[in-house]
Amino acid sequence: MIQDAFGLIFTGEANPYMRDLTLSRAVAAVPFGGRYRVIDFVLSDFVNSGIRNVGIITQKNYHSLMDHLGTGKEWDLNRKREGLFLLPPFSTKDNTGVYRGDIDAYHSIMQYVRHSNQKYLILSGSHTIFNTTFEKILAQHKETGADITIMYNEDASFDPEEQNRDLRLLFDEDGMRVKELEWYPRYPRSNFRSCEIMIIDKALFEDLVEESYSRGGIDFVRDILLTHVHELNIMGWRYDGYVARIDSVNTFFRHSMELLNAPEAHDLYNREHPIYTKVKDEISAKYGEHADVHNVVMADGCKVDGTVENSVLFRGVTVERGAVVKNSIIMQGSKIRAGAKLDHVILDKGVTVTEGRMLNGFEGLPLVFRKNLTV
Amino acid sequence: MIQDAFGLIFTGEANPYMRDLTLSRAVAAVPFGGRYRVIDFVLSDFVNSGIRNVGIITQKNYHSLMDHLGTGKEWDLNRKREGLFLLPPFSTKDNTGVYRGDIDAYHSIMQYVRHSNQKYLILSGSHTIFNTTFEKILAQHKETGADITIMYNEDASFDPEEQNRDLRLLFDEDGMRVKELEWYPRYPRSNFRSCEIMIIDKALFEDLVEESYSRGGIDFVRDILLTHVHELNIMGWRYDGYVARIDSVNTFFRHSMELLNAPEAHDLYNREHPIYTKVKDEISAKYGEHADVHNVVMADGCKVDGTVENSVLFRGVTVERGAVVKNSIIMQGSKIRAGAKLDHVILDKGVTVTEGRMLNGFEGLPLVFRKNLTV
Amino acid sequence: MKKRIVCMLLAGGQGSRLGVLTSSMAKPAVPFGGKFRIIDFPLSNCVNSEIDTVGVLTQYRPLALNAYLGTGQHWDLDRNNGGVFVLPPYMTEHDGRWYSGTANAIWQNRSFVDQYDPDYVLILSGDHIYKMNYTKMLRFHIDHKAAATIAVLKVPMEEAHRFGIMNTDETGKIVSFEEKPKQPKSNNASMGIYIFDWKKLRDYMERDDADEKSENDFGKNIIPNMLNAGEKMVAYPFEGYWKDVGTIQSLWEANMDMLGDPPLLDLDDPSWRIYTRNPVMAPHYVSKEARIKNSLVTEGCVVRGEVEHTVLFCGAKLEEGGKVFDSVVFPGSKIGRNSIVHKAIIGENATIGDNVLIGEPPKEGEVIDNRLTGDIALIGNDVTIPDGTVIPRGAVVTQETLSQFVNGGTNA
Amino acid sequence: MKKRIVCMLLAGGQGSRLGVLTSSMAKPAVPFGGKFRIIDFPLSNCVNSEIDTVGVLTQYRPLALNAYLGTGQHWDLDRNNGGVFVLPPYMTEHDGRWYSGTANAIWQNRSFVDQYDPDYVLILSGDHIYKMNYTKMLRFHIDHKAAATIAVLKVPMEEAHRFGIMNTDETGKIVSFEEKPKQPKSNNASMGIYIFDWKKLRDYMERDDADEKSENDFGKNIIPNMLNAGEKMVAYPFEGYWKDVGTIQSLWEANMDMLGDPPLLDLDDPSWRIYTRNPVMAPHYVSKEARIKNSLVTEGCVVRGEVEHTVLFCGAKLEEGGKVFDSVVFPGSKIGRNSIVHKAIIGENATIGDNVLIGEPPKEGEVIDNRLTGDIALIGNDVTIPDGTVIPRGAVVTQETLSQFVNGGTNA
Repeated sequence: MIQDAFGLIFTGEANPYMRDLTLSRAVAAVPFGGRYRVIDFVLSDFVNSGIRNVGIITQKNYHSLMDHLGTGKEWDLNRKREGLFLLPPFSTKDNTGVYRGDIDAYHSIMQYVRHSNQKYLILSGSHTIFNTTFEKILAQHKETGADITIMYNEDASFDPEEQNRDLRLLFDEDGMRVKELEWYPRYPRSNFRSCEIMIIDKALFEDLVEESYSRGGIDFVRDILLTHVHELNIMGWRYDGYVARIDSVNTFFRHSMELLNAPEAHDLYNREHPIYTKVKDEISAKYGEHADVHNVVMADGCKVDGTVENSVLFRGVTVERGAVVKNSIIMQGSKIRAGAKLDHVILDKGVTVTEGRMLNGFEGLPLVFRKNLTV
Repeated sequence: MIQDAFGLIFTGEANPYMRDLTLSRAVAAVPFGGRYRVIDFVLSDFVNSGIRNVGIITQKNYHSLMDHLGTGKEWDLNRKREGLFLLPPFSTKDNTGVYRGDIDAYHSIMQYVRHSNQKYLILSGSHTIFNTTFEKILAQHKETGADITIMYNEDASFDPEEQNRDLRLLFDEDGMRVKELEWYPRYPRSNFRSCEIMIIDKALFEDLVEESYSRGGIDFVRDILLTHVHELNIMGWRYDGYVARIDSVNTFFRHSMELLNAPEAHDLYNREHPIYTKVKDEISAKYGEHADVHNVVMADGCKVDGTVENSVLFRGVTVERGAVVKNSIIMQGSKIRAGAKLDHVILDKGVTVTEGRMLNGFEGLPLVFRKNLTV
Repeated sequence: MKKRIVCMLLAGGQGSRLGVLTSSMAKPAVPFGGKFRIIDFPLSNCVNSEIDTVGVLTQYRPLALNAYLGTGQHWDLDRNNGGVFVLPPYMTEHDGRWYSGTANAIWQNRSFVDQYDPDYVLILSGDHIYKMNYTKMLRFHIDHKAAATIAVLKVPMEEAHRFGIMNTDETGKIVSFEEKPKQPKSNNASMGIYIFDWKKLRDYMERDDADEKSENDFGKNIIPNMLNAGEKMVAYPFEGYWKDVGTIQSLWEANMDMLGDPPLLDLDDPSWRIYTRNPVMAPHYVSKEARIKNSLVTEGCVVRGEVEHTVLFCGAKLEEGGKVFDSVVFPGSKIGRNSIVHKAIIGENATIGDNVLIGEPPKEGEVIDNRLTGDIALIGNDVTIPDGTVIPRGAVVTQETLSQFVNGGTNA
Repeated sequence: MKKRIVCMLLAGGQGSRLGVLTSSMAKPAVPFGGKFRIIDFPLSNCVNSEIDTVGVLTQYRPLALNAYLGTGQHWDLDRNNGGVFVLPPYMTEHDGRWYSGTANAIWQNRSFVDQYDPDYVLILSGDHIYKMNYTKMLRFHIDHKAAATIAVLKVPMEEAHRFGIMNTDETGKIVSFEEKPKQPKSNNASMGIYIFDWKKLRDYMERDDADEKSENDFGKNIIPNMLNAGEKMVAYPFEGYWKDVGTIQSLWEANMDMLGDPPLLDLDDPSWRIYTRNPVMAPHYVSKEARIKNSLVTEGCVVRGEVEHTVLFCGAKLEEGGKVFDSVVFPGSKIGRNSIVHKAIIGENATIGDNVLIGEPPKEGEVIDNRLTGDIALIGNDVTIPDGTVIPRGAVVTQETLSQFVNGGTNA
């Protein structure tokens, strides 16, 4: 268990590629995997590593996140000292309430960083999902004496239309020291992609941020890492487990489907490292007389009396008799009325699909229906 | 214990008459009485009445309040269902993040009102301090079948320069039904002043607010009560206990001094109805060899080795040897160094008065030193 | 600090009739309805009735119950003043005694109740499944100015002989009480739910404690004594689902009651949530080959076989080719490939191997001790059933009795 | 869920030497230092050392201790997994026994520890005042690959005979152990703080439990047995303030230690907070006539008289003309007009009338039983002293012994 590091999660604004899924929430608050939000994974990674001090930098649209995280009880982070700190944008004289970039945000919460008792800072983004603990990367960071250690994995996928905080690492011969970085590359020369996890000494972090802030720096990667890549001793730590990057509706859909079909995705449901999330006190899922369900991940509280195939059903979804749901992701509380037919569809929370309605998306182009819609 | 009412506390913005005391906080968050914030009193009144569902409408500058209230643990309001709801200004498309008036605010949190399970709404402001429970006013409200019942007391003080949400009630002959209201009167005809507590049926509240909002109404008192005073059945409920209105630096100072000299002010420290506040885990106050302390209210964590008279010391104040503090209010964590002399002074949190410094305010004109200043 | 009412929950002992299922926990911690434990029902009823102080009286494995209840947060019972406390019979320097009866359990813990100086005390049993608003019952108690109020349920006349029967006059006043009468005069069955004026109850318990012949039981001693003394006692009529789950058969039946459409008791009622300690598990997974009908399936389950009219608790696993009918599968149990389970209760963390048959008709000449179970096969907690075993209907399988089935077992 | 280390806190019994002060609570709940109770120290040390699972073993009034600890939130011990649990000796169907010794108390609760499957167990006493980082001690234990590590403090050689003395070689390995030796070989006194490998301790406790001659005590049995068996046991040297407050005199002294400038133990240390259940009380009030020097005064106090070199706990009241010197006044006690209290401990919620003199030299011929107190006058919890009573120094006043002072008392 890690005693000498604390965590800081930067939750950005909506991502345009996420379309209606981030209409009223940050990517961190997007539901994933049947009962979780995207942020649950990295937050549980922190908790499962023994880290008891985690700050979450929120921006506009943070209410959904605030509601989800609450007091941090579910993560056992509702502590008297330390625990979970929500760091919403301050509206003070210095600040208009919206950050220009992450350096802005880090600058404005530097007091929290300074007051934290731990030596090492684990900096995290909030659109990358994996289930691990940070003991090994921290141990490597200490052994190598690196200034910054970046967790990365090998990921050959690339779509220039859907890049989101795409940072790639090029190593020197020993394969560990980073000699070059690519940020939103048009023609990537590396498949080693940052998992949005960086370990850095807290004093160095403060130095780098404050120095850059004073010169108008905006983006931590662009204005600090890229600028100083040759002066800083940046190392990589390779992670070989399953990594899902929620960059766009398409990647969201693809990674959701991998929960059904790609055995390596079951990493995320690893029992040794449970993923904590907000408890809803739902009852067991109920299958009716006419239920016909195959290859499905389904959360508690669902009521199914129709056909469901190759789909992910979040909590409290109703599928009435005669309805057919295929290759779809149905979020919390949505209702599929009798006789409706869905294929390649993403329903956000609380959507109602009326009787007999047909909704068809396509491979690579799933249809998204926004929260609380009735179709 | 009240089962069928819920509470809604409107915390407004800074009050200009409060000068530097509301520089970075709402009036609700102003420290009062040695260890409390202004809002602790009305919030404890709710809790001591058995009310378990309380919403707090916050505006800009709500971080100090949020930090103080936390999860509501101290008020036993950290409940799974109901409990304490912080309702910060939403930045959604409808709304720019700042309320024009309380009707705006009520409109934007109407979902919370609708979802509350109780029939009656107890509406409260946040600059009036008293220690009571609401059983009797609610019982009267039910018995009389009033539309709205306003808690008031008799208060002859009046200063046109320091009016803050000054609402006065004029009754018809029976002395209970309100026949006229005065709002910021220039020449008040009544000494019966609203204590910022109103009981109203939640359905009526919704009607009145939504109707007024749709016609551009801004202020609940002006645009609803004053407009409808003849149509609505508005009753008064007289409270005879101690009431402190924190309208200005002067009233703040005067009411603080009453804790020392006016026996009726001891109402506020009534043991039967404890006032809950954020716990700080301070140790007992420590008196040194040279301490000379008379007529003082002092919280835990103070260290006193000087002279203190007719003063209120908040938690963790240090008064060094040879320092003299008279007729003053010293907030949390302030330090009075050796030999300094203070009279009629208000030190906000964390002020340091350097060695030998003399600071003199006057009766009716106390000097205020803002947070974290070194003088 | 003073409370108007305090609840004392008689969580009871080991539950010998449910013995195989209570090897690691007291009876109230027996799983129910896919996600719950029996004790979740009275606790949730308390919280929903705004009763925030509950003493749980248990003689059996208080540590495990303590660990389950934790700070009480899952039931919203982590209160600054009040909350939920497990109260085992503790030793004092001078003595210590096993709770000799239901009334004695309360008597031994009178100082717990006295701390809150309550006007009323609510006494509950820990092995009933129902939803009830105790505040309404309290209002009834107060309105009737009663010394004691007992909740009653109309049962079919022909079953009345199995219950404690309260005979009332037309105003609801109890005029006489008969425990399991052969010739019942009415069908108002006591539900084991009492509200007493605390001071009055304290007096009667004190006298009862001094009476060496007493069994220190509410039904046998306290209530008859109060009636004889002419105290005003009233029956509070309850309507709705209520089931004593103290036997294997009633436990199985009550689980099956949750499978109806609509179920006999709606567990998914937003106005009356049943709270529980939610396990931290992934959503359940249903494979391509699976087939599920008329069943409850809970998070953490993996279903690769066929499930019908069955309750699967969290983390239960069914492998390919396995079939489960009319059964209750407790948390963490695994059922192997091509095994068939029919009308059974599978205990917690049991492991059923491959090609096992459970609930088969007995073979010729085979004699099964099914006094506890009727025709329900019962597999104990943590039992491992080897591949190919045949377990006849009504059999009780524990680590101890397992050998008799394994040796005789043949692969179907 | 697995924990690396679990703490078992021996909160002990009624504390007969502090008897008068423990009429409603166990010894660890005795007030200390103005705001605290003794148990706050080991609990806060645990939390500050990142140990989040604590079993509190007590034989005496577990309910009151339970109520004090609540959900553990005041010590930040309201955890989803772990937290603080009161463990009284409970009855089982077959038996139940009073903890026969410190080791037996742990042994009876082994299943509590086993729930967390810890590698190590930390054993603490509940009646010591000190601040200590147990994580450092654990690191020492691990680094030394020890089976047991015992914290030791260097005491003055002339006092060593009052302690358990650990004789070590130059590497810190314990070579022998003597309980209160007449001729101490060293001055490494055991602080009653042990870390054991849980599996190893479990083995030794099991064997010890089977040994009918054993007193089931750590100091007398377990530690000597482990030493004899050649287990590697090391002494962890502690430096700093540490005080056993198991006697009236040491309790008084330790309170006085907090009045120094600087105090012998800094209770106001942001890096090592001592947590407690904060009473909900107003700030203290000092009247125009009051005079206070060299004292601790706590919220809820009202002081209208003279206070010097004294600790006033929350809610204590001193009326006009009253004087208190060199004393400890526990929560909720009242001292009337013109009463004088000198070198005394006033128990919780005691009421001292007007014109009372406490701590006076005994009158000629008066014989005071002061074996427990030396020259400290001791007023029990909840005792009411009538106006004009004279209580000599060293006297112990309880409701029972009060009459002997009241009758003989004269107004000064």
